[in-house]
Amino acid sequence: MKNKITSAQEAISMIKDGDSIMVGGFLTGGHPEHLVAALLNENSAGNLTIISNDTGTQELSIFQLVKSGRVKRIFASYIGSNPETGRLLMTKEATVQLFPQGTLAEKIRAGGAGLGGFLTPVGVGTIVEEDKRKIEIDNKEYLLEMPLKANVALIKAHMADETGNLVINGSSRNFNIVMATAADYVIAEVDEYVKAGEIDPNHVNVPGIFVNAIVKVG
Amino acid sequence: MKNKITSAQEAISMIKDGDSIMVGGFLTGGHPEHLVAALLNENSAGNLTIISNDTGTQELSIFQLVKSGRVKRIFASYIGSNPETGRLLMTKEATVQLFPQGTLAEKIRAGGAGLGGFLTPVGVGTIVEEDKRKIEIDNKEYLLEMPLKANVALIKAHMADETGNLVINGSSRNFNIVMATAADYVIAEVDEYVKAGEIDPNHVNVPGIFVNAIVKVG
Amino acid sequence: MENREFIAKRIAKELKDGDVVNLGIGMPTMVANYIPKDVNVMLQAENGILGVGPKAGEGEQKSDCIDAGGNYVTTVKGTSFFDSSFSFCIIRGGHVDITVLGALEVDEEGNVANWMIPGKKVPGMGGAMDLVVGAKKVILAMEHVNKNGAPKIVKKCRLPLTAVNVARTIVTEMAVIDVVPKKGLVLKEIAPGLTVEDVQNATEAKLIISPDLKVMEV
Amino acid sequence: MENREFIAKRIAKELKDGDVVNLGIGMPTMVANYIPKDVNVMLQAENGILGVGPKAGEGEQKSDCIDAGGNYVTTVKGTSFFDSSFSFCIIRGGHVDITVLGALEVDEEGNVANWMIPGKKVPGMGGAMDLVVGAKKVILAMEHVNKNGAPKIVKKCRLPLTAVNVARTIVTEMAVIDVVPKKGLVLKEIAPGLTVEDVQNATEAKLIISPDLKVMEV
Repeated sequence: MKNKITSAQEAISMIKDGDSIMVGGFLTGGHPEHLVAALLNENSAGNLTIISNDTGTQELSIFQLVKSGRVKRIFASYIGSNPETGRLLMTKEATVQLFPQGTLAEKIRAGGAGLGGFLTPVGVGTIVEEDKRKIEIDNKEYLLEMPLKANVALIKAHMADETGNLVINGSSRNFNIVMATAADYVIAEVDEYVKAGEIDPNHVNVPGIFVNAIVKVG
Repeated sequence: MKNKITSAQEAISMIKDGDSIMVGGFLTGGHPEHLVAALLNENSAGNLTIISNDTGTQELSIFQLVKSGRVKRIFASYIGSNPETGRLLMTKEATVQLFPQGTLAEKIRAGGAGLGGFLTPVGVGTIVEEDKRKIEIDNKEYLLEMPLKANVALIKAHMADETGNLVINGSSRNFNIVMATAADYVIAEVDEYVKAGEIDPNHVNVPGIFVNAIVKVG
Repeated sequence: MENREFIAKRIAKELKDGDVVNLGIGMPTMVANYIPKDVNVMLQAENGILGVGPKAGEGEQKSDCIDAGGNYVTTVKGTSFFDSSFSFCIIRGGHVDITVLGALEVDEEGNVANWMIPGKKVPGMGGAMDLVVGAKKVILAMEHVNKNGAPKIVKKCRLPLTAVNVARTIVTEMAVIDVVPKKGLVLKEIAPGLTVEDVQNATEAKLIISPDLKVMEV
Repeated sequence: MENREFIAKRIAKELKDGDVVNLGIGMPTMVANYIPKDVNVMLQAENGILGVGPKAGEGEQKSDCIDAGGNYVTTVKGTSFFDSSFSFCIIRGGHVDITVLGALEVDEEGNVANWMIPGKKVPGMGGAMDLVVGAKKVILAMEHVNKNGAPKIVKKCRLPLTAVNVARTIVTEMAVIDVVPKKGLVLKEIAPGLTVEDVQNATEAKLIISPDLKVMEV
């Protein structure tokens, strides 16, 4: 069995110019701060796409990353807590595309689940429907939303075992689980690291097959 | 707080002629045998639609139910373990519609999740695509599959608390979780019943808001 | 009594025992403070909690237990946690009974605008679009006129919409107004000391006076 | 050595350390018995297990731990459980490296028929359609000819298809054949004691002989 544990610097080193990166978390909750800090400070890749519910808050490294000019495209839902993302949207220095939160979560799930898209009633009759295909079923309109995948996902969990199985507690699950399924390379920041078999199979939130690298912090 | 605990007979009494009923389980695993037995023996509703991965095995009450003539329509994926379902398909005494297993699970999830449908590559070029809309995206064909809902879901869990929160262990989760989200009235058969607060909020598989009635067995 | 407090108190009376309720950030969150002791509701936070309790005090704050506004919260007996994808199955799937949200504008058809003002910094829609489309009942908590004294209850929304034809009840410091599909805005209650004319003068849309017109009580 | 054992043994050599593998019911399940000790694979059961262990003996059988064939199984260190919806995210989403399935027919284009014979009792497709579409590599475990001696490797499938253009490797008691898209069937290995002519005579489709043709070793 391949040892997945590594340093943040080493794990992050595989991010290259032009990569798309999913960042888990909801505001500060379940946000992989150490991994984003490593991306900010130990990696110089540019032209990045960031996929994140909210692009974090001003106190987090992701604020500096968005500000650095290395991010050219952002997919998010709520950006009120990161004024830098709002600034990029206004100035068009980066492409910032906003989605209803449930649509964003579902797009990422669809990417990981091999679906070609899904129909949602959310966004019909609003600017969210711009450039999207509308499909009518039984006289009700739906938007066809496409799956979303990424090169890398940076996620946060409470605990990992040697096989990469993750446990994520409470409200920190948020986008971390779906993102783990939708990226080619998944790096998990964890507080605890245990031997294989120490996590009850009923309590695994992300099966280890989805996790490529584990970074223990704290 | 409304007391959800009741008897199988009482819970099942709300099933009426023409109802659609989801039955959780995968073969014998996670199958709500006591609830189906009550439906078979304590309720005479006919013209039923049964939605089940496999319509169980010959040892289960669902075999007798399918045989009783009360079931007019079946949605399933694998029916090799219930020869009576196979017989109904051959004789056309009932409408038996088969779906790829992942498609069936996803249709039920979509029903519970308020989606208008989803695109799957599974079934393209096979008889599964008959009468279905095909949508091409980036030169790849997908089938548009519709959501599936039901009047009642009969599901099996290991444990319930007073609020209806359910814990389902191991391979018994299968269709029980998605079905709990996709029916108007959900009846859960459980082995253990505990006070509110005794289940770790991290270990709840079905939030109590989805569960209308709890039947403790054994 | 301050307007916001008055509005929140009045809305609290709309909640029924057993309701699943999602409260938006700001004034809607205040509703939780006024729910009668004998009314048990399950508060949902779209970042993944069902059963949100009061704000966490010093020493009980946990990074794995924040609400959708990023505040540390406690849990109740019967709480469950889940990820964003499941959270929006709950929301979009119609499993939330009531959502309370603020609004910039609402019109005669129940169209709601609450997420962006062209030319101003855009915070993003977050979960608002999913909530207003998915919840069984949408209650708007809003001041009757804007900072400049202009009506926010209008004939036709001018701001970018959050959703079409979704608002059911509007509660302001002046009135309670129901949105009746294909009929219009029905004035149900007016605040103590106000006349129907006062309310109509502060409202751009034409109000239909309910035959049961009452005085608002909180 | 019996044909089925020979085929299962040969297929076991295709599995690499770290692979996620789903084995169909019947002959494919036998592959698990021959995986080399130094090759660690994670066996997936589509009813909701990742990390299926050997069959459960007397006294260790648990109703919450059955495989997709309904057999009581054990788990390994690092096992995780999940529901059907997530299980098929794994399968359809391309997270299974190899699936091994039986087939009634396979043709030059990699089309597979393995789930129904018109006029005979239909067991249903179960998870087979999702598996052959979703898995990164599809290996067919099949006897070279049917009970009547007729070839099962044909120019064009005549039976209802399971999926179009999905088979990548065919292992029979006579040969190992790769399906190369836009090229055809490439004979890579033949069983000891057989000639290329023997294999071609038992095959309806035209075989392209690999320049590296080898003798099958198990």
